[in-house]
Amino acid sequence: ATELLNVSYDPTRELYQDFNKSFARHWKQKSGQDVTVKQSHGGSGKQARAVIDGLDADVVTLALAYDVDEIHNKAKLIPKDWQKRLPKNSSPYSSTIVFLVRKGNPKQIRDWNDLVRPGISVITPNPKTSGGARWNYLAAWAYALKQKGGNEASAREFVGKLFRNVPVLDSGARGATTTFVQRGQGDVLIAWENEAFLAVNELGKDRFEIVVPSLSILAEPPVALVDKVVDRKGTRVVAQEYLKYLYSQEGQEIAAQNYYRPSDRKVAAKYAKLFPKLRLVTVDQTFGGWTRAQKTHFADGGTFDQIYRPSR
Amino acid sequence: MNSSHYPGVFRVQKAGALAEPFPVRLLLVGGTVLFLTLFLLLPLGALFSEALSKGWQEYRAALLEPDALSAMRLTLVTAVICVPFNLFFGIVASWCTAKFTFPGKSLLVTLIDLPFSVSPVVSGLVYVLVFGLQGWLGPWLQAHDIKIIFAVPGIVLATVFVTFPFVARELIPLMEAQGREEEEAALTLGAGGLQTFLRVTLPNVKWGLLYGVILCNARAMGEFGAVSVVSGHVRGATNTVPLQVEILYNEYNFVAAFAVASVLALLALVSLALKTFTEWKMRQLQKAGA
Amino acid sequence: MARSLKKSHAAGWGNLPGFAPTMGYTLLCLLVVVLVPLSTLFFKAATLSWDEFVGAVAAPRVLASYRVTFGAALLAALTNAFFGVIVAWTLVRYRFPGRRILDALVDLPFALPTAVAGITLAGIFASNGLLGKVLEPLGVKVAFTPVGIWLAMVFIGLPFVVRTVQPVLEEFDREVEEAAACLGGNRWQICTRVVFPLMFPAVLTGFTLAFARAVGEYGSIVFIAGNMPMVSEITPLLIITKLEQYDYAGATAVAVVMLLVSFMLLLVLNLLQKWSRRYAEQ
Amino acid sequence: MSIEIENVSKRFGAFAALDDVSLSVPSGELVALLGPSGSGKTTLLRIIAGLESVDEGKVLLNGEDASLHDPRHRKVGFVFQHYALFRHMNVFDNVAFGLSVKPKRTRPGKEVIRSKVFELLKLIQMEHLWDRYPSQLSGGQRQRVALARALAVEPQVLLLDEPFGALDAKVRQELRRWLRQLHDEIHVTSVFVTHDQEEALEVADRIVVMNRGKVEQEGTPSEVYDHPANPFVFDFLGKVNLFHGRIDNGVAQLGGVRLPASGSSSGTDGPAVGYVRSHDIDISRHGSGSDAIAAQVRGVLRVGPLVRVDLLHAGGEQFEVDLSRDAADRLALQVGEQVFARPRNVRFFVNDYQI
Amino acid sequence: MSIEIENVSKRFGAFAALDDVSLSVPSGELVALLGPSGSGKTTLLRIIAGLESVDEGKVLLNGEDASLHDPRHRKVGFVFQHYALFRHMNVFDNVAFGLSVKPKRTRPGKEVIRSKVFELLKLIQMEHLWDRYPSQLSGGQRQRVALARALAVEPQVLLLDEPFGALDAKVRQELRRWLRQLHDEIHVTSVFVTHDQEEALEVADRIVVMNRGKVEQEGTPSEVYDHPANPFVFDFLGKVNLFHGRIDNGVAQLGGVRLPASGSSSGTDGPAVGYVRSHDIDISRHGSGSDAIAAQVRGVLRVGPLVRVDLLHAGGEQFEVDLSRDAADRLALQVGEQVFARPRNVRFFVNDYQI
Ligand SMILES: Nc1ncnc2c1ncn2[C@@H]1O[C@H](COP(=O)(O)OP(=O)(O)OP(=O)(O)O)[C@@H](O)[C@H]1O
Ligand SMILES: Nc1ncnc2c1ncn2[C@@H]1O[C@H](COP(=O)(O)OP(=O)(O)OP(=O)(O)O)[C@@H](O)[C@H]1O
Ligand SMILES: [Mg+2]
Ligand SMILES: [Mg+2]
Ligand SMILES: O=S(=O)([O-])[O-]
Repeated sequence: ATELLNVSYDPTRELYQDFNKSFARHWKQKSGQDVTVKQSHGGSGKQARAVIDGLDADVVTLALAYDVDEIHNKAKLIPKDWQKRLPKNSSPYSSTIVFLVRKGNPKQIRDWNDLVRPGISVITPNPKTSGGARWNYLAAWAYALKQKGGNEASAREFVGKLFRNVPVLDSGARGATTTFVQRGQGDVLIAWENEAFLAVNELGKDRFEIVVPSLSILAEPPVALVDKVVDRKGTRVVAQEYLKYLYSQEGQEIAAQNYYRPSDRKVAAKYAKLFPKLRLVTVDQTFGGWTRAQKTHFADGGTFDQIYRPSR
Repeated sequence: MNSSHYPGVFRVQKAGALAEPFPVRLLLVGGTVLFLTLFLLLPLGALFSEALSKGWQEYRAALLEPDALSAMRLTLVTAVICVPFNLFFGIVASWCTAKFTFPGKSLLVTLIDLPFSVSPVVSGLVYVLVFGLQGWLGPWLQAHDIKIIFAVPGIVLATVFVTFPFVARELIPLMEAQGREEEEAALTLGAGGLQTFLRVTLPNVKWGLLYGVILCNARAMGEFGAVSVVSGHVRGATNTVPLQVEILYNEYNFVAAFAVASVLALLALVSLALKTFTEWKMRQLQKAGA
Repeated sequence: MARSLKKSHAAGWGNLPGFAPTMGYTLLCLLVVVLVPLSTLFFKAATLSWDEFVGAVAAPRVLASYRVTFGAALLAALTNAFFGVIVAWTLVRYRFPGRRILDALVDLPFALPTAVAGITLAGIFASNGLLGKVLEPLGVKVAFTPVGIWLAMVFIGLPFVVRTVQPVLEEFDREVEEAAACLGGNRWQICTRVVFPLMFPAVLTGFTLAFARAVGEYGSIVFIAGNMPMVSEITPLLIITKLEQYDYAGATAVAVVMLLVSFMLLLVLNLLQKWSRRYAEQ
Repeated sequence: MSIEIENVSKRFGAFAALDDVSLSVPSGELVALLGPSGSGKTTLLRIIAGLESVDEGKVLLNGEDASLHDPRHRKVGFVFQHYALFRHMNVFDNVAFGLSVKPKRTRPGKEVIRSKVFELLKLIQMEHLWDRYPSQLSGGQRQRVALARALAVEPQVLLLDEPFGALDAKVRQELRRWLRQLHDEIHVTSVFVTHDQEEALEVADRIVVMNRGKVEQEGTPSEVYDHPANPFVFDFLGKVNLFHGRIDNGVAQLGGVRLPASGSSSGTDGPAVGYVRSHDIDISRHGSGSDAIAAQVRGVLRVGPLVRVDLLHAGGEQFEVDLSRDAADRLALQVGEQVFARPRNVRFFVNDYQI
Repeated sequence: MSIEIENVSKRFGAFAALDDVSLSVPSGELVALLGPSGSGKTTLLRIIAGLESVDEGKVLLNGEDASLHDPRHRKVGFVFQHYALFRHMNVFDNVAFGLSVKPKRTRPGKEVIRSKVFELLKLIQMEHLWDRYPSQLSGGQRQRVALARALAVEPQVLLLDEPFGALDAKVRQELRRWLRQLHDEIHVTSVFVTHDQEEALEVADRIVVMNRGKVEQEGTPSEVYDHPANPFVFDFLGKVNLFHGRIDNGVAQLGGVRLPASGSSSGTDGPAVGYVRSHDIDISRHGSGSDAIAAQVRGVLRVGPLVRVDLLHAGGEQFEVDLSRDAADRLALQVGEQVFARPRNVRFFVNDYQI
């Protein structure tokens, strides 16, 4: 039987568990072959690095395009134009960033500006290691920019203030959720929308609720075929089909059921009730693409590091 | 002044005139018990209570889950390769360092100790640097379709590195303390090198050896940092038990996480019991002698 | 006299067989398992220019992490030295119910996977945990603060001091204490002027080991540290962070610095050790 | 200070290390505790020092019950068998220890301590070695430091546990004499333990012979040597020959020789054993079978000042005679020749344990 | 098997443990290596056994260069000072070890080993203790097991390093005699190390006196005792008194006494020291100042078979005389009285080191 390895980031565990089963069935029907898909999860950056260092991923399904770009840059396992090869910029599903608060919203958190109030304790992972956290960071930045009179300087101050309210920086999205949910740290968790849904459903509807801010960012986790690997392993066909299947009706439904916003119109309409409507900005529009965003904000010495530079 | 003036509890080990005053003893014993309870018993208790918080059934199910089983298998394989290797190395190294003198001896011992002071993260990293696709041997290995990193060999290597000094550390001082006279006696009686080692040296250090093996094994099974760097985290394939614990934990599957962790803790406890037993046995033997 | 004689004969080349092959094998293993892999660190770090290197290892955040890591490790090793001596003393000198169990448990941190330890400790000391619940209202915050780092380091380092001091105490010649008592020393004087000085080299060894282990520790700490830059971020985590930003050279540079610093510290402590045993020299 | 031991018993578990021991050491005497290994000598010494408690009985120091004081206040100097020097202190600090731990009120000043220590180092002839560590000293030197350390606090009793046990024969002889001289100078009540009878005979004012936790005999060296109370003491204090025979009406029949059983108390007739020291036998070439034992020379060995003659008497028993070199030279014995041995000072013991 | 040591030197670092030592041990002899601690005795023994290599010189066993064989093929039995018994084996297994590690071809069968071991255990009188572990034995018993273990492989040379060093005086004397008898029975070439001159004198056929890595003298016991080659040997082999004086024209002037300097070789005139053993001095109450040394009795001490008299001669020098009990009883010396001491056998050494 064929074996695929899907190297993914942390919050997609449940999604791909369901999806892989469905795909195996699909592939059996289509080609009569058995396929098993192995999963590897971890922080998005860590996973990309593993692929760069030789982890034999047939496909990568990561948190940001930047990480896939790095696979091209560092190891040339993927062509430069990888994002053009699949529809929707290679993002079969999207998500956004929302807040998770404790039941009854005791701190009355409604929007981003509530997070910078003194005394509010915010949980978010470390943007340097977590893909999700970078979305969080950029969403907050975009919010500040879009405020009246908002500019780079005010955004920087806003985000700085926000991060001064953060008492714990976990290295991944999952760690942050655990810290908030399990350890009882913080008043609000900034999280992937799907993470927030999952936390509420898995860990108690009676304990948490989701707060949707007025503005957030459109998070488009990309997927890509790792050409060098599939060619070596001779799995190109099935791997391509795997990715393609993500865009199919079934694939989109599974994504929606796991609280990812489907890109397919019809499926999206079907699950419209599930996903709240809010104003979404994109990385490309607001930040000039991932590469630039990465460089200005998250590289060593970038704005994020400056936030933590000792004032003394 | 005489310890027998006090109740049987808090007796001084050897009756004699030199005991601390009773309150001091009480304070020390109390401090020890409190400290160890806080740092050792409490975590242990928390671990097991979490593991069993949803009942026995869940606990069993968590352990029999295929990914958990595969993790246990991988951990066992790792230990089974790593412990004998380090055992053999430890024996060989302690023979040449403890029974002979030569210039640079302390440097050699320091180098053997070195992995001990290296951060596990760094020990994982060095193997990435050697065997990774971007590293020294990576391209060549890939060209020959040899998988080391993100596969079992890499995990074993990192574990070997991390547990490298354990047996040797335990044996060297022991063998040094025992001197060479018995070996020399065996030699003058006509025994060859291997015979001398097997029949004279080894029986004399067997308990220390066992202790070293137990510690080496525990660390090999429990190593997290180094293995995490070289594992690749492929479910059911390259996850060891500690990594599996982390994964389960990250899946909000706390009961399962602690259940799997409790296997390691149980293993540790069994090792410790074994060790205590051997020590007791040894003392018994000595007592029979004295 | 007997003892010193035995020692002097343990020294010397002598004619026991098997030196060359065992030495050869030892060196080979050392080379393959330890030296070659570690050397890659230096080669990789050498790809940086000096300025880049300094930039990588002396950035404020990195410097802060050294402070946190080495500071907490120092504190933890000191804590372990203090309590380790008390624990070893109690376990060796006194008999009380449960002593054997406690004695056996001392090795637990050696045996328990560090990640498990970290998760468990974080669970206990988080504000909703068993002890956190008690401590938090008292204003003591452990989990997700540098105190948590210290705590995890104390946990993993605990056996070192106990296990190095214990045998020394067990073999401690009671006659020396008795001699001091006959000379009129009281218990306190005997302990401070006779027993502790003689225990000191072993304590130092235990301290050194606990320190070295704590400095490198990663698995148990990340779960409880809070990982705040400048405050509770440890150096091994920074290495991982750099790695995940595909900054191999930067990561190895920091690793090299760490390696060198802990090596230097070990060296200094070893010298100190030698000095503390100066009286045993012939 | 005098020492009085009254009916002291000490058990370790079921084992009686001391069994109803009584003993008195007058002030200023040098007493040897002599006995085989395990006879309880160390235990007794430790009890006097207060390092071990008694199960029964009492220890009086200067007439006062010692159990009222713990070791630090007994004014007892203890010299341990293996010295128990403080390894981490140099010679000076070792000797000064006792003075420097005195309570503030009574502690002498730095200068006083210094001069006092050097006075003691002079006494043990080691002033020049004051800054050496114990590991840098020879066994004999360590021993002397241990002594000086004990003397520094001016103990009223000095206890020494096999002070020369671990030393070379030659060094031992020197230190032994040195100890005697020292005692003659400072006259502190001293008890020392040994299992070497020569050491006890040479050094002590009185000897206490112990065996299996009991005192077998106590007396001056010549009392215990010349008038041993029982076969154990006889045997333990020097080389001895045994002759098996019978006593009838106060006359002993030993290997064909008839001797008055003067040593034996009453007329306990029956089988008896005659004990004779090897130097209490004369050898001559002439004699009659009735007052001398006919024997054959099996070997002649010169051992320093003495000549040892191995003899085999007709009954098949072997015995040894020590002659002075003079006497031996005069006789010029040849191996194999027939001689007559005449025991002097035979002591008879019936049933191996009664006079 | 004979042993030939030819100009052997051995250094440890810069320190010469053996310095050009030559020695020959004829087959079947029992030789004692006697010397103070650190004189190189153990080193020499270990070199013979092949446990230590030589820096210079040669060891010949039965005329063959021994360096051709490593220790296991030298047929040398070694008895270590601290026994070096195998702690984890019982007495039987210890003794059987040498037989059981023989190569398959020459290894005797189980039964043969058994009977052989028990034969040896009988020899050392320990058959009943065959299943004890070393830690359950007394020092003397361990020593004997070590001996039996070495004998089991039928060595052609037996080397014993201070075989009785760690034992009680009494036990030591017994084992010493036992060793001599054993040697007389089995006659294997043996070398044993000791620092106790009495032991050497009593047991050995020949004595080799060592000092600082050199052989000072070699000879039969009476040769080295009665004709010591130099002051060191004189002093090391027994108690000795020193008299400082001068030699002029072959006549020595010692404390007012004039003696023919017979011992001194040539007429080396000048200051000289006369060495006299303490039993080589006669005491009488009458004499003239010219043939006897006038002295005062300072002490009389009975030590077992001897009586030690401390004398102070007019020049202020103290000296000791050992008398036999007989002689002492006849004299009945009182402390403080004036007597005359007449040395016999004075040896003169000029400059402390030349005859
Ligand atoms: N602390 C103890 N616990 C148990 N038994 C002991 C203890 N101390 C001494 N004994 C036993 O008491 C007996 C007498 O011991 P002690 O040390 O007094 O003998 P000793 O005459 O000094 O012997 P040695 O000449 O060997 O030193 C021995 O059998 C010894 O085993
Ligand atoms: N392996 C060694 N390394 C360095 N020096 C040594 C070694 N072995 C012996 N020596 C030194 O060589 C000298 C002679 O030692 P050796 O053991 O032969 O003396 P010994 O005559 O047996 O003394 P003892 O009577 O104390 O046993 C000593 O000064 C000793 O310190
Ligand atoms: Mg004793
Ligand atoms: Mg020696
Ligand atoms: O899995 S994350 O990269 O979003 O932390």
